[in-house]
Amino acid sequence: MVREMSAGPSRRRLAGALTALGGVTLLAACAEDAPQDTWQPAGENAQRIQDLQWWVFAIAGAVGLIVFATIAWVSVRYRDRGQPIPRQTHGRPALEIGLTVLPALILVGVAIPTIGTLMDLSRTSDTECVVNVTGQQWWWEVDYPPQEGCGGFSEPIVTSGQMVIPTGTKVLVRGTSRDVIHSWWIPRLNGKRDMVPGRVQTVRLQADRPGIYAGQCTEFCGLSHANMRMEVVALDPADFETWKANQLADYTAPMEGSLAAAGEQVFISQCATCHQVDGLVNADGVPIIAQPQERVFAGAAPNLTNLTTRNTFAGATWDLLTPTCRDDVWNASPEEFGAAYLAGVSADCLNEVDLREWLRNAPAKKPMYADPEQLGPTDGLNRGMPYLALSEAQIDQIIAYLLERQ
Amino acid sequence: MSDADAPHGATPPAEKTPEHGAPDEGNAPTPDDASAVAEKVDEIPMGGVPEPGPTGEAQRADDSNLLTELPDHAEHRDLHGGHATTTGLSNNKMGMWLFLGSECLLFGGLISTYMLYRGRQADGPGPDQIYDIPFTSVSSFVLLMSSLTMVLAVSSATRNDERNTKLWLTITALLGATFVGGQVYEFTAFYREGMGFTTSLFSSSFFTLTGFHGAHVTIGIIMLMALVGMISRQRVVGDKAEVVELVGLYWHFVDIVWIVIFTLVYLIPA
Amino acid sequence: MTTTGSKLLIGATVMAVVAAVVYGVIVGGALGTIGLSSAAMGLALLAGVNVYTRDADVSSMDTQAVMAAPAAAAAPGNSMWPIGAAVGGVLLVVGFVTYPVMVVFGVVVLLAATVEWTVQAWSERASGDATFNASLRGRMAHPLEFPVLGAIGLGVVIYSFSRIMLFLSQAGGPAAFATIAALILLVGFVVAFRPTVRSGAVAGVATIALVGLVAGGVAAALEGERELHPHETTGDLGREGQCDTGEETEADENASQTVGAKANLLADIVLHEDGRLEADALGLPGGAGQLVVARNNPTNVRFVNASGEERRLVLDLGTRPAVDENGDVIEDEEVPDQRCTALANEDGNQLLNFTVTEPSASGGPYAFVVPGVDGARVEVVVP
Amino acid sequence: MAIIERPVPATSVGPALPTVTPSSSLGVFRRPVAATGWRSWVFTVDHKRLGIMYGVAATFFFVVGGIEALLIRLQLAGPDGTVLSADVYNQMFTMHATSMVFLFAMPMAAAFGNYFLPLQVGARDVAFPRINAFGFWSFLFGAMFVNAGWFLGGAADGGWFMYAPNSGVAYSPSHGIDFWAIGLQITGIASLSGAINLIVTVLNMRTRGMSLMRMPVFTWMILVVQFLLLFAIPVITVALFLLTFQRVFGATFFSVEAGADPLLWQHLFWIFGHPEVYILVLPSFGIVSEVLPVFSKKPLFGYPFVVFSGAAIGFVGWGVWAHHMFASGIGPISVAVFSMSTMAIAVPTGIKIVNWTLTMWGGKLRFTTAMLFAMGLVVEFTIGGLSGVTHSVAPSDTQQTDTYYIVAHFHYVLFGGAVLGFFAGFYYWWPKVFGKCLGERLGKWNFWVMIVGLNLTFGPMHIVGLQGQPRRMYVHTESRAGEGFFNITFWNFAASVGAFIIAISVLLFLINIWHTHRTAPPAPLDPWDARTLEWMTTNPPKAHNFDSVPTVHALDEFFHRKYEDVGEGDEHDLRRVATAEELLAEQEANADHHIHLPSPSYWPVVLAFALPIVGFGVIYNHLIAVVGASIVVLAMFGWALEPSVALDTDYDPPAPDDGPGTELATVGGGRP
Repeated sequence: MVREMSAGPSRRRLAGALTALGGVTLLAACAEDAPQDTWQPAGENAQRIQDLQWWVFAIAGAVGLIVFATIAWVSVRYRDRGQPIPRQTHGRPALEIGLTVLPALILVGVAIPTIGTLMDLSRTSDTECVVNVTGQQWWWEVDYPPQEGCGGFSEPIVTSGQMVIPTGTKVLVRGTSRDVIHSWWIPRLNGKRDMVPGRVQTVRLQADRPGIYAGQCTEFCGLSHANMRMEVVALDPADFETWKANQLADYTAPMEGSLAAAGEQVFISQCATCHQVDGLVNADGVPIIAQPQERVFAGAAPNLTNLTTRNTFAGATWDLLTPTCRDDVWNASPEEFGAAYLAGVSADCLNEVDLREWLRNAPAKKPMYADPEQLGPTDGLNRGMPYLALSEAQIDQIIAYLLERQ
Repeated sequence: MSDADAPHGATPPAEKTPEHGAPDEGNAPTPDDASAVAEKVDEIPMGGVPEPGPTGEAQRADDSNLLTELPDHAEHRDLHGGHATTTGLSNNKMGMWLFLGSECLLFGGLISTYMLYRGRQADGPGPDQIYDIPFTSVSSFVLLMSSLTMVLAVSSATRNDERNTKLWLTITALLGATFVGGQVYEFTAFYREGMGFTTSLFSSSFFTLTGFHGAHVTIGIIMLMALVGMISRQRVVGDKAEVVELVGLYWHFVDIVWIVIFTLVYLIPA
Repeated sequence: MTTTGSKLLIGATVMAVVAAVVYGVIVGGALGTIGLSSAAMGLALLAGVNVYTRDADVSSMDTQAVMAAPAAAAAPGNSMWPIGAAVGGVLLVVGFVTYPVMVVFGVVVLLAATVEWTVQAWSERASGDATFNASLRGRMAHPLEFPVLGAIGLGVVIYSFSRIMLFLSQAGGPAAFATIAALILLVGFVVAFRPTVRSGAVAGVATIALVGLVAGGVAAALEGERELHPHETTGDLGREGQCDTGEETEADENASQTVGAKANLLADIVLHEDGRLEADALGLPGGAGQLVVARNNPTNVRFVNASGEERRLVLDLGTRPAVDENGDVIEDEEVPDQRCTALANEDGNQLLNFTVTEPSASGGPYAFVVPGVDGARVEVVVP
Repeated sequence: MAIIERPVPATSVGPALPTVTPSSSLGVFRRPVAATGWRSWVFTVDHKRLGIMYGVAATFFFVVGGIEALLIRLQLAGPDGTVLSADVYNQMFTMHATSMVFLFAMPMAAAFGNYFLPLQVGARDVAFPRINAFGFWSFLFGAMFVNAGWFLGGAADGGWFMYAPNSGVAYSPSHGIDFWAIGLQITGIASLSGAINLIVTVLNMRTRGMSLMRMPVFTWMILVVQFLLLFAIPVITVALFLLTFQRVFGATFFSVEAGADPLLWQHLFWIFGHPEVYILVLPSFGIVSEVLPVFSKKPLFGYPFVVFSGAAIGFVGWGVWAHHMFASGIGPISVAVFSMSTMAIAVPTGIKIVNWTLTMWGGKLRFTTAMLFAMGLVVEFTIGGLSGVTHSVAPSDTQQTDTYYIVAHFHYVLFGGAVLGFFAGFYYWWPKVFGKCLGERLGKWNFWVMIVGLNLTFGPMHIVGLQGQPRRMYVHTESRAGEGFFNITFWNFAASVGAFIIAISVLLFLINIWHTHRTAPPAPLDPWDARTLEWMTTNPPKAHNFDSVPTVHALDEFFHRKYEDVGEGDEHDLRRVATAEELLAEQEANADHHIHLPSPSYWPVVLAFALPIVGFGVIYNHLIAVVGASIVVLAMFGWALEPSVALDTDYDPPAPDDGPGTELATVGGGRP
């Protein structure tokens, strides 16, 4: 029985070591294009983290290999081959202390650069542009406060899902939350920061090249935690100015008698109570101010003024662009990415399927608290978009109207 | 709902360790019982752990002379007729000390919650508007006095003077009841002055902290009254003086916690 | 061996459980399920007591033995529980007519009387020997009676104590409290150091004191408490729109001057010596004339008063429709919508927690102002 | 309230009366004395029976937690999974974590601790036997209460750490979180009473000669764990009370509208949370430190170092809690401080790994299943420990926290650490507890399948985590999966397959148990040639453990009594001088005569049963809570009035030593 077992452990050691090897070292190889890959920095902050972390992984892998090799060797060398009972040694303090001090020194070596990087990543004095981010149950609101940075903002711009920033500028994201704790994380630009209600948290963000950088809420926040995504779109400063001008352009009502005009009326009757469209006026010319706090527990709903300049909707989880148009934008080379993104959502590029499904029955597509019985504790207020029971015709009209929100 | 203290909250079951040896408490400790000897075993020098080098054999040699004169473990007793323990402290007392240790953490948590939320009274009355310092300092003094009478009770219990033990236990329970009565009055007065449990963060953390302490004092009063009942009906199991001492430990703990709470909550200006 | 009585009760329990499950599953609705399950629990208790006491009744089972057993011979002693049950019943009924609290009291007395009565009836006939019966009853009932009686006694003492204290004036309270405590201590020492005092005397003094305390409590309760008026708070100032008063109001006297909420602040609103009011928010260093606040988002702001005198920070949110006492809106009557902090003395600071629902474009300009310092103004922008 | 069926003095008049045997209900309150049958289990206070019951209950909840894990992995096997809806998925992962941490790992440590601690320190039972029984029953009822959420409107759905404000009533309207909070209060009472019990047992009831530095390492690790429990449980009790007051009585502790700070919950929870994870893993360290020396035929290398590093882990464990909150914005200075302290705690863990390896160095390794599991722990735990070091570096933790990388880390540390340690303990001590050795062949299969399953499930989670997949996502989609070798969907599928392989290995273990009990021969007295005191008893040990408690002269006393070193100078020759049977016979020869063990009692069960009633009342209807509270008071008084060891006069039937008597004394008549 002794003979048969002795072969076992060496195989055991190899299996354990191989998997560990696979797990730790192969990770260092870069992946093609997982959008949220934490090993592909595209900004100065993420680069600093990457510079610090890759060799910590390397050391860990090395130490792991040493330990596994020793155990494998010991289990082969000292297996029971009938030798006499070994000497009952109780330990060698000198060896012990040595093998304690060694890891301690390695850790001190790791600790010093950690503190340096940590302090740099939390500096806010060199901010060139401020963007406010507010998380609520299951989508991100982005607003640009009036400031001199990023080319200067005279009045605030409110958008959701995609945050557009100029490349090369040190952006400071000031984030909070309206209901539960969320977490703002764009892996390729910087580490994550929890957005805690009642607190203001700051995250440094900087993108070197134009492109879309994907991220996702990473602090458990209830039903649709998985469908609460965000993207940061980096544009050259010139493209950024055109984007900004377009956002601040005032409202152009749809042509009389067109499908979009009918859509506008449906929008006013069904959607305007929650969704704000700047410049929308009702029948007697009074500008409509959305009152989301009457229908939504968190007290806010996405601002749809320039919906179709963004290419995602419903918490940046579904695309407004058809898959082909989407790939054109996502895989565009940094040079012509700006133009591809600013083209927005054209009629033929519109992804009718998801948008129509969403307008038909939003809670079915994205789990939200919408059925009336369960709304007792929030005294009747929804958490997320309710079921609106729109007819197909109304949906066509609304889509036509939204297409004009360029 | 009584808070999370283990049944130790009630009269700690006068558990006698099931150590070997006759359980009847009756028999007096044998004269030659040298509990000191039990300690000597522990003082075996650190050499108990054989240094590298000397084989098991050599090490055992120098121990054997120590062990020969140790009486057989079976009739080992400590002084109060309880069972000999390795540290000399009786099991119940060590159990109570450990329980009080964990209670410190409980009150530590509650006090830190209060200190965090003391400034946030939103629309409700603030701490300085609502506290009646003279009254609370008198009630704190009463609780302090109850600790004094508790000490008298424990000393008369060790002297086996049953009459005075019962007397002082009752007096301690009465003073405790006065203190709790004062707290109930204070809570009602605050409620009338517009500070309910859910008025503000300050009020809910204040009521939680002082409410928990009040509950612990009430449990202490019940323990005292039960102890008086059990002594008068000779139903105390195990060593009477030790049970009184345990209740005394609990009572002094509750009193000291109140001193800390009183200074932090009432005296330090918000 | 179970008697018919127990069969009835056990059957009723099973029925109630089944009904609770069926009702719960099919009909749903919390009230019904809880009602039925409470009924099931009550019946189970009764069945248990009955199985335990009724079936132990020697006479009910073993008729042949009963004839000879001395236990059967003992005549049931007199008992006060029938009267107790009657009083409970009366209280219950009267309570329906007068105060509902009487009903609860009646139910409690009724319950206690029935339990005690059952125990007494059973213990009298448990065995032939009276003393053994008494010790049996003691063993069985005391662990429940002593704590309940102790709790009631403690409750009465504490309740009457607090009523007396409420009745006395603000100053009288501590004095009475101290005298009572001193008295208790005095009695303790006297009895301790005079061993000859007969226990009868001590018992007498104790009962007199107790009766006096309870009587005082009842009298104070009937008399009613001294008038305790709720304090005026900064919330009231805001609601009535009188935040603009510069001088001290009742809400300001010795308000706390430190803020524990350093961690979750949107910004510090600093009033400088020269009357400038500035907001410096996290991440936007350097005083700014305006502050951006997210809509519908509860925010904390700290007012730092670095000026010479005592100042109060007021958040002016334009106007809102007036509301009368029972909460319905009075048309076309506008009241200033304000939130304000307590008065902050020199370099004291105050916390202000607020939520803005309307965007600043529509709800009118919002601003932080300081009454008495007209130049001080920080505009609040709500997107 | 033990009703004493005392024979009544013969005062009856008239002829000798026929014996009247009133119904047993009269005696239903008599103190239980049965030594067999279900009563002997329900009312037992014997630390061995309670240890077995803890083990069985913990294994049951291990299977329950395992099934919940399988459902989670089914949902995540492919992109856009439809096995579980979002709500049910949230409940599933919350209850998976709660069952595994609170209802499997802690009670399993209690099972090993309760059973072997008294045996290892040479005591006849724990210090407070009835509190020990109360501990087990309140754990069991608390565990049932936590899981009652499933049947009464949905289980808790806020994650096992239940961050505020998501745990508030507005965001989780079902009663699930109330059941979770109050259930954990009850199991908390169980852990606290267990902690006090075992600390007093270790410190106060060691046999003569057993100084602290001669105690087995398992006893040391359990002692450190109990101190961690003693000071961690009250902190989470405060947190759970604040949460319950907020949800049931409308307090505003965590609601931001009233100006509250949600991070208060995180601080309170993690001050308990981090000592908790050392509570989970240190018992397994103790088991491995017992198993490795026995199968290496060598004493543990550097015993004092292993002991002090265990204590150091316990002590420093209190200073690292905020490394769970690096991303929640507690300010750069505190993040730096906690990053340093987290790195500091890696050093004592390193010492343990080094000492285990050096114990095996130069040994005579016999690869029984227990040894394989122990070596498995050393390897898998090292992987988990090293991945832990990588995110003790705060900046890289902001990239890794709340992703599957962290899930991989703590599964390697908990499954690779605690669970493998428990299995090593099963195979090592099975002959001691049940008298039969578990099958070695099936054991090997069990081990290898588990190692493959473990690595196949949690290995890929490292990759998936670094590809940016957050935790607790009920679905992952193609659009964020990426192509190439590291795409998320492929590795999620691999992890799901691995999960089922682990399930198969657990199944093999259960089959091994069943097979052993049906066919295996009784085990020899000392199957592994062991070294510590618990092996100096019969298999399974007698009710009073030791006939005469041995006096301890050195560390690994049992080994020193079996082997003499006859070599001179520095060459050594260990000669066998005594066999285990001889040592046992010697013990039985001079047995203590008058051993009175603590008697079984009702009150622990009654008191433990009252706690969920109070809990139920707090949630649904406060009247039921009052009923529950009165039962609690009743049980406490009954307990206090009952002596721990039933006096001789207590026994109507002859004392248990003379064989159980069931016949009742007649009522009103002399004793027949």
